[in-house]
Amino acid sequence: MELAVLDKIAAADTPLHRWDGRVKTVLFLSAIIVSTVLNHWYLVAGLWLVALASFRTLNLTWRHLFIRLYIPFGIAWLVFLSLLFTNGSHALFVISLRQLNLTAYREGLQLGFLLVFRIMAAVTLGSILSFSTPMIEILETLRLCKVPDLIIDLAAMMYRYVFILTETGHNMRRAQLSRMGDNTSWLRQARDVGKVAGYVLTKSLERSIRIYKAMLSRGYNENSTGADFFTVPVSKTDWRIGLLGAASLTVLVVLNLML
Amino acid sequence: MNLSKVKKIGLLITYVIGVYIVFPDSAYAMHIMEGFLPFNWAAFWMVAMVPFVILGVRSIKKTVTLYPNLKMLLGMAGAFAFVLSAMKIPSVTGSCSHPTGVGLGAILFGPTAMTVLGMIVLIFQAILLAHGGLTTLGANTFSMAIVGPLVSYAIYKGLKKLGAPQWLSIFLAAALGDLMTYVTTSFQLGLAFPAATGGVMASVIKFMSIFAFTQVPLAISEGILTVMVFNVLSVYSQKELQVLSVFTGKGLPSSKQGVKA
Amino acid sequence: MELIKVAGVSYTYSDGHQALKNVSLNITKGERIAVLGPNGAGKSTLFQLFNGLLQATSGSVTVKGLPVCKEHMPEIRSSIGMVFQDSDDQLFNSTVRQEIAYGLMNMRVKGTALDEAINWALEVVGMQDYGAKSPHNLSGGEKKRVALASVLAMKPEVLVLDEPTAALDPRGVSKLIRLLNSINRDLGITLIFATHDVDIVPLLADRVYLLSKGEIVLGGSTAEVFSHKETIRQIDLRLPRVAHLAELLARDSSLNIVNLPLTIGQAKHLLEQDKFGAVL
Amino acid sequence: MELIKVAGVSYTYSDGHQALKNVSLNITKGERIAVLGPNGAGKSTLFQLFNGLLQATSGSVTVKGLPVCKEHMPEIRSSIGMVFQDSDDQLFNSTVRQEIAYGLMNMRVKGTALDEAINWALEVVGMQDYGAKSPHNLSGGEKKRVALASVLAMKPEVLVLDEPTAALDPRGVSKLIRLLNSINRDLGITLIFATHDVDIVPLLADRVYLLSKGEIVLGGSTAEVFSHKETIRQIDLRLPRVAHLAELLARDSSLNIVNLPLTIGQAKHLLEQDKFGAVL
Repeated sequence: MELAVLDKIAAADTPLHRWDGRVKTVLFLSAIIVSTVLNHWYLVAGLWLVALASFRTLNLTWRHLFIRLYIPFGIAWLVFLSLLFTNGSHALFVISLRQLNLTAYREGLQLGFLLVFRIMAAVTLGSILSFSTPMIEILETLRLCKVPDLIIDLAAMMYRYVFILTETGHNMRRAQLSRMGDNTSWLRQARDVGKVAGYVLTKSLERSIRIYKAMLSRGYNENSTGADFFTVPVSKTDWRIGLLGAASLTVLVVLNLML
Repeated sequence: MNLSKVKKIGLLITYVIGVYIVFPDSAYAMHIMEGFLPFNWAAFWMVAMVPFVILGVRSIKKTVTLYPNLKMLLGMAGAFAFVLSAMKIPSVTGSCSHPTGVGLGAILFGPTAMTVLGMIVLIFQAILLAHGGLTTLGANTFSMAIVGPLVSYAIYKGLKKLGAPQWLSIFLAAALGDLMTYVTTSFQLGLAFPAATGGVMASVIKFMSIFAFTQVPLAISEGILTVMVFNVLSVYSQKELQVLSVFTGKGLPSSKQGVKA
Repeated sequence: MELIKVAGVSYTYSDGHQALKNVSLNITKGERIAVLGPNGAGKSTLFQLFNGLLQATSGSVTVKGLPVCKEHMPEIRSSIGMVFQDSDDQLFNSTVRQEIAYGLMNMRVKGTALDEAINWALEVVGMQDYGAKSPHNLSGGEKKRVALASVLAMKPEVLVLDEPTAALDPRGVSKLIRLLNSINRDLGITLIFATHDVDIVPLLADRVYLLSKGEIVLGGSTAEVFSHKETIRQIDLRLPRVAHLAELLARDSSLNIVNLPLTIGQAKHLLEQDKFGAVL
Repeated sequence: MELIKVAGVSYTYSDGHQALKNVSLNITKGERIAVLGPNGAGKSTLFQLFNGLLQATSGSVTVKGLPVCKEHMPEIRSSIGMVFQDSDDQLFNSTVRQEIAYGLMNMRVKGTALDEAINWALEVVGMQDYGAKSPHNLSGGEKKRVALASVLAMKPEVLVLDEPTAALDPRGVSKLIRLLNSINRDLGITLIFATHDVDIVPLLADRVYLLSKGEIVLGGSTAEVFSHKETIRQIDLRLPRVAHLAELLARDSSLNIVNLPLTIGQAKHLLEQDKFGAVL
């Protein structure tokens, strides 16, 4: 999916969008981790259903989610098949293809389901987070979670300029295509793309010098810090929803241990 | 022929065909996806990644205190790395694929700084594009931003010492660095999902043979691309390259001896 | 002969932004066409439809009678020369010669034919002595001319220029306008350009399409379009300064000038005929 | 009071290119100064000397009587607000609010004072509702205004603007001109801007320095500088279009207009006084 599209989606206005970015990010990241902790396929499937339900509140078409799920799903079902036919001792059924007999096992089926649902749940949760939260809020939340400032600063700066660089790269490639750049061997095309990459990098390095000058002219010094991103505290309602979510996740983990 | 062997071969073929049908964007698919690794393996690789990241952050911090403008330079270069990883390069097979930027980053910034940039790129890919994942961030960072760059860097330095031409050092560093990334990924997958018969190694070999189909052509494309990028840089960004060499010590490509454009 | 025909075209970007709404236009061989509109009106999007860099969401685009689709792409792309707004996006080779050779080589032109085409293109833009230079060390105006040459070398029938005068200084602008007019006149190449610089339009266009928020608001001869003063102001543009002055003069003397002079030349002409002088 | 004094300054880049040759100029509080010259004349280099982004190779630059050197840098940089040509170079923070806070935080402004300064700056440029937006979602004109706000928030005495109207469309240009003039008039902030767009100079400058190939060719009031028609043409610029028209009119009637009208307003005024009408 194009970055600009995602950027626009993340700036929409739904209850989930309005929910405080800090609580939302922490909760969704925890949920993704929980999905890999759960050992029972039906628990993970439940988590996925909840995720799908919250996706509905975003007022997006299923297509948006499908685009993100289809590559993971492709791998997931291959893994599913592989586990189904190789894992376990309780035969379920046998498929005969000429001399080849493929035996499906119950354990394999369960393990396969577990893995497929894990992947689906985790990718869906991650997608909802990125659909409902601007990247910068996620990054700034990570800063609050003690991820080193340097990493967040670099990441924020990267995100700020990714759009411009993409645009430049696209334009250059378009200029090549409009002079029939696709009417040649793959080797020359690979070189053409390499040149585009080279110029985009050159331009970005030059821009970095101009940005540094702009910073200096506004009094940059070694102690310079940026302003805090979050200026208002998390509202009580947002906290409560967050706690509710966290409690549900805990219940899932406890159930997983008990069953 | 042994029945289980036939079965395995059959599965392998299904796999390869499956991979080809489902993923034209093979490079993306080759990151380990969200939710794929069981919790303990995800955690293991996360923990394994941390010391390298700390090392990277420290080394960048040290350099940035001395040369404050380098922070902006790294930020822009990082943005470029992300854009690069979303670029389509034509490959031998006729399809398009995405470069990893492993070799380029390692030669430009050195393996330590590249760890940090690579990790951020992986976070972006996970959140923004749903490629790779946050739970598998440790494993992916380990293969793409630690092992890959280290191998690339070692090959680049080694070949230069042996007096190989500039373009060949860059080409091999990028191509082999790219391949090593996927060999590492195969090991990570093999460890997490040992085969029922034959254990970890059988599984590793299975994963590696899948990757061989898609990654060898991609590695060659990436090698060519990286050489082209350095050609452009060595002509137009001499100054910036000199500044960047702070990260890697001396020995940056400065002469115009790449493959002819 | 109808060179480019755009019929009822809409284009929506994948982020949902509708950049073009039901746009129709016809361009005949040899014309000089301006697509005039403020930033964000959809000018660049429209131009990318001409040679298939973008595919219309609905409606049809045909070039020389051929629908713009994959199978006709080589034919279409060699007939339509695109000059991008930022020359730096267009120039990616290490020398001016290589830059100009790029398109030709993709058309499988080789040997002496290649050399001749390159030399010819360099001559047309007056850059004969720059062949061995690196495009990146040239001035803005020179870069623009190299970009032009790199496209001209492919002997296109149409030149499509996006904001050709952006970032050029006054001398660069007037040199470029002269060059483009001579390319149109002497080589018979059709010109289509997008701009928000109203002052250059009368100097470089026979016909104008006014584009605002993705829609064609007006189309017609340059004089005709600029006579719709209110419409032009409504879409955040203005009249050429000379026309604005003439308008004020006319208003103050409460007389009506049917055709506002758009260029200094026209104003002078009017004065010589004493039509304008009489107004005062 | 002399705000900026440049005396006999030369600047040579490390590649040997001499960008400025023996340049001298004085800028007094409250003035509106244009530095007019073609591309490559040395305008951007000159501006970078004002706040020490570059150090003069020879000659001296003083700001409020302080020589531009390391120890006075904080004082000088907070007095001189630089607005860069490409807003994307200037807006490197993730949100508009953070962008405007950046300079203030470097000046150790905190808490409610910080909030107030940010809100004030946003209000001046009319972007109150944009605080939480990312710069990459803004249009060209909006970016320019945020860049202005980010500098204004630091309450500078001078605004130094490099090609402020570049890439803006007509409406963007006229909005910016109005904004800059009100900043000068209401807040008493001195304006210095570089441009090659002669048509905006009369609207935005009291005094003009003409720069060509690194040298100041002319300096004086806007009317005075534009009366040196030949010099202006020699350095590859031109007169504002209105002035050019008036010149042609005057020439044809072989009469002499002492002060050419530079703006449409002036032309109209002249006409009302019948001075210009008499010429015809």
